[in-house]
Amino acid sequence: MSFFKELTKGIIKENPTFVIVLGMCPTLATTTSVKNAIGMGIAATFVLICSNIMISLIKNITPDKIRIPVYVVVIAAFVSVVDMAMAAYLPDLHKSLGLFIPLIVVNCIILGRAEAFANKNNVLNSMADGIGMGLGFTLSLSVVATIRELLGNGTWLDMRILPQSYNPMLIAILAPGAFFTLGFLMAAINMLKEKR
Amino acid sequence: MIVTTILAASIGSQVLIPVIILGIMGLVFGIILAIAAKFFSVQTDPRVEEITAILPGANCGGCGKAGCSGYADAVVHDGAPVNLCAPGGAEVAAHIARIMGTEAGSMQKKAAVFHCSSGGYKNTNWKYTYDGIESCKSAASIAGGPNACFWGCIGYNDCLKACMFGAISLDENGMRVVDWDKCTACGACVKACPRKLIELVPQNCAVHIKCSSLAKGPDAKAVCGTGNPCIGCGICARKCPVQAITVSNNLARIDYDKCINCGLCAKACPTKAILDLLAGSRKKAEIDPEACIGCAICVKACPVEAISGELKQAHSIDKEKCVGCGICIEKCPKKAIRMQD
Amino acid sequence: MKFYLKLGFILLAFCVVATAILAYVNSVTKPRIDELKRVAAQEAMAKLIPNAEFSDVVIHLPEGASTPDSLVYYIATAKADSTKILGYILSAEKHGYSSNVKTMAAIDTEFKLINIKVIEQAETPGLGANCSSDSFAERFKGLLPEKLLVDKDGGEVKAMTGATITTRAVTNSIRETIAIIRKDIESRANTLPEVEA
Amino acid sequence: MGFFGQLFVMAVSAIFIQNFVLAKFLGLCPYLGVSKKLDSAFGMGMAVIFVMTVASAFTFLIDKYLLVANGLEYLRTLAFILTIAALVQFVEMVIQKNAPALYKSLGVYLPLITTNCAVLGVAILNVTPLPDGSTYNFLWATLNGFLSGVGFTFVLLAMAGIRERLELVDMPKSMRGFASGLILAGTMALAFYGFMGLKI
Amino acid sequence: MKDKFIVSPAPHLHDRTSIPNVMWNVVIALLPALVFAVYYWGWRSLWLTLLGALSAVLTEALIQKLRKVPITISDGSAFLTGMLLSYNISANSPWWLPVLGAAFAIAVGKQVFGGLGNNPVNPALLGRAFLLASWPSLMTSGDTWIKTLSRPFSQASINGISNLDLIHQNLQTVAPKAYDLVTSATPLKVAQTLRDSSFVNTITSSDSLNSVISNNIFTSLFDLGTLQQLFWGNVGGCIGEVSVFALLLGAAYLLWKNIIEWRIPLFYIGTVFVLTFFLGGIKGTGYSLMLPFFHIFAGGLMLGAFFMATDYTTSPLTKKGRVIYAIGCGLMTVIIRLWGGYPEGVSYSILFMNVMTPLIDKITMPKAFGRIKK
Amino acid sequence: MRLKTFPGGVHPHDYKHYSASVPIEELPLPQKVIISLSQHIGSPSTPLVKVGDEVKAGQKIADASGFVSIPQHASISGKVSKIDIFPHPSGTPQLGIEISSDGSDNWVELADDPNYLELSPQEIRSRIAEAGICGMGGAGFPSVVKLSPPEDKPIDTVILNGVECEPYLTADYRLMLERASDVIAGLKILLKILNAPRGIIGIEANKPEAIALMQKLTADDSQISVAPLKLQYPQGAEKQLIYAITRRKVPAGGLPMAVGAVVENVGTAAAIYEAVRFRKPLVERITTVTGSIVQNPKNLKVRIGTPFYELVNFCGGITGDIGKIISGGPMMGVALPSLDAPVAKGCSGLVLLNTREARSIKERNCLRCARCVDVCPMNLMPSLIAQAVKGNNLDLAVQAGLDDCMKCGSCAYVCPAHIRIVQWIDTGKLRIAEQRASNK
Ligand SMILES: Cc1cc2nc3c(=O)[nH]c(=O)nc-3n(C[C@H](O)[C@@H](O)[C@H](O)COP(=O)(O)O)c2cc1C
Ligand SMILES: Cc1cc2nc3c(=O)[nH]c(=O)nc-3n(C[C@H](O)[C@H](O)[C@H](O)COP(=O)(O)O)c2cc1C
Ligand SMILES: Cc1cc2nc3c(=O)[nH]c(=O)nc-3n(C[C@H](O)[C@H](O)[C@H](O)COP(=O)(O)O)c2cc1C
Ligand SMILES: Cc1cc2nc3c(=O)[nH]c(=O)nc-3n(C[C@H](O)[C@H](O)[C@H](O)CO)c2cc1C
Ligand code: SF4
Ligand code: SF4
Ligand code: SF4
Ligand code: SF4
Ligand code: FES
Repeated sequence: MSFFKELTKGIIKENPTFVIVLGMCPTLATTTSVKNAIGMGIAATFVLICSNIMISLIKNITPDKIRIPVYVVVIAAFVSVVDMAMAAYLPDLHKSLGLFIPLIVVNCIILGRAEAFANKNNVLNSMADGIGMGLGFTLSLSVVATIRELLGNGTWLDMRILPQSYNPMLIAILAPGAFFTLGFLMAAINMLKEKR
Repeated sequence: MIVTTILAASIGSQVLIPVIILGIMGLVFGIILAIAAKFFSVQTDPRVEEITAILPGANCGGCGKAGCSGYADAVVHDGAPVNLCAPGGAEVAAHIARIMGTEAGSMQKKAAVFHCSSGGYKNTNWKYTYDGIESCKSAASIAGGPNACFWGCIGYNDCLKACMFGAISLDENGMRVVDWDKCTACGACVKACPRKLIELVPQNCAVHIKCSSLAKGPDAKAVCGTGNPCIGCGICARKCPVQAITVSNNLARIDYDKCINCGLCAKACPTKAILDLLAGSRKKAEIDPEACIGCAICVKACPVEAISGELKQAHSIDKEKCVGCGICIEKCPKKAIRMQD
Repeated sequence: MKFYLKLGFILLAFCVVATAILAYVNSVTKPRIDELKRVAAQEAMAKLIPNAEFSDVVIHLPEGASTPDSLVYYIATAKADSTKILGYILSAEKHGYSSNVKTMAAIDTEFKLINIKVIEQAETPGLGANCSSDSFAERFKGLLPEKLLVDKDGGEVKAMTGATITTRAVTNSIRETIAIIRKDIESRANTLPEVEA
Repeated sequence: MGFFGQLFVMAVSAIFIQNFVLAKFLGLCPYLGVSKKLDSAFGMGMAVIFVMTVASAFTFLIDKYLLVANGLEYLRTLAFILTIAALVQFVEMVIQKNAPALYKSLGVYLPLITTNCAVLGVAILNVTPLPDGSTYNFLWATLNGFLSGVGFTFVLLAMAGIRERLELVDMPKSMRGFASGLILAGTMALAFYGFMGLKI
Repeated sequence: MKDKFIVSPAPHLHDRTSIPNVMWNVVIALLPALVFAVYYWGWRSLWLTLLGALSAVLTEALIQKLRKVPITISDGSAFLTGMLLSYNISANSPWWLPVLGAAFAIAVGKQVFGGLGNNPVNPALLGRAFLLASWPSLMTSGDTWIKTLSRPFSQASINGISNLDLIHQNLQTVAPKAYDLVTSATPLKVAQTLRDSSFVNTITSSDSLNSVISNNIFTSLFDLGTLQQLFWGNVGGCIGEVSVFALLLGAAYLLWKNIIEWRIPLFYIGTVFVLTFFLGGIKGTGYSLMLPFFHIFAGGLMLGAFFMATDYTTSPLTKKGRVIYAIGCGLMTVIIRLWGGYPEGVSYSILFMNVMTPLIDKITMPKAFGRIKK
Repeated sequence: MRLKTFPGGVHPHDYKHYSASVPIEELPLPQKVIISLSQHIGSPSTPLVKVGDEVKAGQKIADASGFVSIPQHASISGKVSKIDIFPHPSGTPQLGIEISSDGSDNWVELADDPNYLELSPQEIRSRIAEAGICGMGGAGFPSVVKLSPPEDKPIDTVILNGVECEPYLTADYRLMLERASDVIAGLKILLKILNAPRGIIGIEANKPEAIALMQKLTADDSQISVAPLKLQYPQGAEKQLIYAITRRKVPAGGLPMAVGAVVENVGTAAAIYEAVRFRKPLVERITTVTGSIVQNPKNLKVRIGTPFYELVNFCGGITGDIGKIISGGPMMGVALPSLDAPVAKGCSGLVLLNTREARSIKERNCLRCARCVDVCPMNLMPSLIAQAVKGNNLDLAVQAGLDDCMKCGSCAYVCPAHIRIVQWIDTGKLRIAEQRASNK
């Protein structure tokens, strides 16, 4: 049942953030709050699914020499759609994600997936891959964001979790905190892997 | 279809101009890339990439080249042999051969064995208290090495550290052993061991001398510690039905080309210096009397004279004598012999 | 030749389709986005001075003195009575600690601050970034431009703990902008916006 | 402030204060991925500087004369990335043919650059209004691309230097690879905090 | 005769230095400053220092235990890190600040990379940067710094009141909320406030401040009285910045013991001195020797130059490299102090140069004796 | 005057007080001697005798086996009792010839040739070669090879190495005091065969009597002078000594003759004098037996091949537990597993350390304190070499100077982390040699 396998592998086994280590920029830049992280995750997932489907459809008619430009155009189109739609219907989120929406284009995951997967697989599997990878991406973004928002702001999804008296550790929502959080998460994953 | 609908729906500058602009950009870039592809095309040998792709990518250096891609390059451009990649084994060799259009050549799967059983550090007698860096190579280079046996394992695990496939571990005596399933015969351990205790042998060889000491018997015994030293008594050589063992300089050595894995030497060795991997699991040959035509080929072939029988009559095998080497099976023209537990 | 054109046209085709789709999406979303922007600006102003209508005034600044050569402020007139000037809304900006801090401020006809709203900043979260909060705006309410200095500089704006620089940027930018438009407003001497040339 | 004064300010800003990697979170994948060896970091850095400069110039022109002129700002993402992808591929082919030695050292990094946020990032930032409302002209946009590339290369090299050193020591197993790379990135980001709020 | 002798590689002789010896000596060298800090700011300085050191030591022990490697807390390096971290916070800080900072310094700054000798940047400074980024208001705001005027040295022995105090008091009359007698800004903070406020002056038409804050007073901050006060102590600042005198005492001990080398402190302080002289002049305060002296005495420069920039692990290996490194530290310090948004530049400068250290080592790799320079 | 020296280096406590003032004593004839066939750099000598042969003292019993090799001579008279692998002062057992003494000390015929300075250089060289002389300063390089530079490399300076910078050792010092004229005579022979205009005797400032004596004896010789040197280990190392005295830098990988210099140990010079004048082969040397646990530390004149335990016994045995036995000085000498090894031509001393002095301290992580970098006289980066070898990055190790290290041990001496830098370097040298061999 390869469809199902393609669907689930992105979540843990080939998690784009922790295992493949691509798409670092949005992972770190948009995880200051869980809300942003989920927004980013969904946007990226949408693009991933659409572009994976599209690319596996057109893979046979694109000559090798212009393969990358063509894929890039396809992906950029979907990204722009997301960008505009978000600006029109979710303006606040759009504002806080800022530059990183257009950057989904280059976001290595998507190109990585297009090159590595959709280019070689059929539509159904590509779609499954897109969904899986997107979910995996969203999930890891949320995990990182949860830690950062909790430590750096005392809240989760804007709900106050830690008591008011907690003096938030601001570094968690600053740039260095993003690196540290992800670094330690990765170390934890390595440790778990070693244990097995 | 969609295009036409959209176009039809709103033909106006709102759609037309952007479409034209981007269209032209696409056209221009497409043509430029196409021209560039023609004009700047470089003949690279695609085979290098193909070979790199099928190599295991461990970059272990076993082939003697700078990493896997280095080897791929060497195969294509310098005509390096296709069967140098030990980790990849015969499969990869065959694959490369197919790409290169040559024959894979024989690639007997090999693995590492240790010719020492002492266990090294703490399990042998030491001449002195060694106070230096814990590496066999370093320790061996001062004062002849710390262990009393000049030939034996020092035990700082240089071999174990060198093995990137995790094939080496310690047995209950503290001696290093190789997991043949994991061993890829890359030879890194062989290079690492300053005592030259490790040898790559074909994986179908089951009997090994577990000692490298050139000392005279009593001396070897005195220094060995928990191991089983070879004392050079020569009993094994005399027991060997195929003369695969020679003893020189107080040490027995097995010629793996001759050895038939019968294990007789191991049974005979007074110091248990010979390891028999098949001990206890060895099968015996049995002749199917129906199929046997009594050609006596097997009688001649059997190294231990376990087969007897009249010409043209079904032969029989003396189970006591049979060592399960399987030579008769190979030789029997009628495939009348089988192995039985 | 055919090879070149073929590649060119394939890429062209993709571009055309993609662009067409985008053009379509844009035509759908653009009005909404613009509308959102307008409403947001209106709302921001309405929050600062409720029940008012706004009309803009452009002041041209002397060349070379500063980078933007013009400045816009809004005159707020009462909804009920369009001849009654309720105050003015100005926007000011200055570099704070790590970003440009853009503030919208409402002043009454005496140039006293009615309220302010920081609308754009990327200061340190938890520090300078707190300038977007209402409690920060409180510190400005009712101040006269003369008092518009951070307490450490001798004024009456209480600096946020650990974020004097941000506070100073907001305070100073507002004071400076008021100083500029003050002349314009005074010259206009309570005439109504319609008269504006 | 004369030309050189402005240039200096821009350089300091791009390299230290608003560093692409450490302050703007752009180009992190190569920063983490190609920083294990100084040599390859250097190659990557040079390739990025080159592409960022050229891409800045091209995209600026395209934006100004094709997009903005026709009110098509919404096509930026599409047009820019198309330009960058085509450009990178073109450059790669040219170098491969005409400078095989250069290709050997830089070539492998070029394809990676298409997927580097920093390039598209700088192209987009070049055409977004600056805090004071003004925008770059062609010269400054190109210089900005170049200097941002230099800033990227600078931290990439520093990172590679540290990681080469750490190659030799025994780090805890679980920290090897990306985990320590990320911790290092955080450390460097903290070290660069001193430049924040710098007014020049 | 025993039958088993030791066989080891040459050399068989070793000089008396060892890691614990080096580290505890640095701890000793830091003690004078602690004495001064306790004298001026009370026992809390001591408690905070001990808390930091203790937290560092415990963190190190815990991590080493978890990693199943030998526990090496007795070598003093963790203690030293914790102590230096505490020296970098105010004596008025909450107790958990040094605890968290030291734990972070050891865990993230050191053990993550495998412990002693492997850390790429100075752990104590990383800990400080962590605290600064996490709780900036606790680490920078005016009320954190205490200063007790009731002690000798500060006034009696220096004949009257210094301009620094005068400025404090003047500022109090115009802005009573910002400054009071018990807590006071650090000298560098005052300088920064003055710097930024004087920009204000040129713009404001309402000149209520001009009488107080003028260039005149700006320069008069850097007078002999201020310098004396900085030298002996009792100015607002971190625990370890208390007195230049106390730090120099420790530094002399380290130099005498051959534990630190003169290059880094000399070139670091020298660079700051020279640059502040010239750049300070450019910035309109006129060329005066007072300004550079103010800058080398104020803030953490002495602490940084003698005790933190000299940290073996994070400074270059070669002599030439150390000179480059020290000059770099000086340059960065001056830039941050004169143009930065943050009054003190020492810790960030050292951190930044730590990051550069591998590159410096790379370019200053020596040519072997008898090898021709290429 | 500021004394001359070289950059880098360390100042270990010198411990010379144990034996510095003890005059040279002759060790009684040993029961047996073991003449090792590898007492020098180069190929081992080939034996000329077989078990059972009777030999006289001074008789040649093994011949040079090539250009870089030397003959060996019996140092006592007696019977060849064994040719086998024996313990060796280098630690690694080597092939040697055992001679059991007949107690008579029967010598081969020696000559006396007072006009030896008039001999042709060729003749002198062959006498040196015949006498089996190799460097006695430790390296054991066949002297005749050193003394036959090619035509295009004129030698203008001959330096006698009287530095003895190793702590504990006083053999060269006593030799210079007690046989000063032999040393100077040897130097004159060297000047003659190399046709060199000047000879300089380098002596460190901690041996003022030796300096004074040598200065007195050479005062009226225009060719020969004495260079007092600042105390600094490893001043005795050839390249450092040449630099200290002449400010010339021997190129990396090059030989002293590249800068027109030849360095010989003072003991070698004295041996050369005896060989040329009396045709006496090298069968005895001065060796210091010292250490805190030696009953009476002494400077002994011993026959080559005498087992070390004889020396120790003659010095009254030991007064405590031996921790370490060092053949040579404590900085570069080799620790031995037993006292069975014999004295070789290069053995300048035997140092016994007690268990406290020999206790081991665990190796820790490198602190990067740079002490090792600061003291390395070869201007290398020892810590980096050690780390690179450990991390298996031989290229980096070579960049950091692996090939140029002379293993003086200064770096390991100062390292507060007690890293066995020299052993790491040794290991690195082994590995790189293997790698280079397999790449060929
Ligand atoms: C990580 C960090 C972030 C900072 N963020 C801000 C900020 O957002 N706004 C600001 O005014 N100052 C900021 N600062 C500056 C410091 O808080 C301090 O140097 C400044 O002088 C404020 O001191 P105060 O207590 O007088 O306000 C920051 C400092 C650091 C170290
Ligand atoms: C292969 C080889 C050839 C040598 N040739 C000469 C030579 O021609 N002249 C010379 O003065 N020394 C020669 N030497 C000796 C060295 O310069 C040096 O004296 C020797 O390696 C020991 O020096 P050390 O005790 O300082 O380590 C040679 C050494 C070797 C290994
Ligand atoms: C670190 C080091 C220290 C040395 N110290 C001495 C010394 O103190 N005295 C000495 O004669 N040779 C010493 N040598 C050996 C000299 O380098 C050189 O080999 C010797 O002086 C040459 O003379 P020879 O061939 O007569 O022995 C030392 C070598 C090294 C590498
Ligand atoms: C002269 C000297 C200065 C030191 N300075 C520091 C320091 O500033 N910060 C610190 O955490 N450790 C310092 N240490 C201790 C030690 O080197 C530090 O913990 C290592 O960096 C950890 O690997 C110093 C040690 C010495 C000998
Ligand atoms: S055991 Fe030896 S030969 Fe086998 S894989 Fe390991 S290193 Fe290679
Ligand atoms: S490398 Fe050789 S000596 Fe060392 S542990 Fe392995 S087998 Fe023993
Ligand atoms: S590296 Fe070699 S030459 Fe340098 S001090 Fe160490 S042992 Fe001596
Ligand atoms: S002396 Fe030791 S601790 Fe110091 S740098 Fe050298 S190897 Fe490292
Ligand atoms: S996501 Fe930015 S470079 Fe990969």
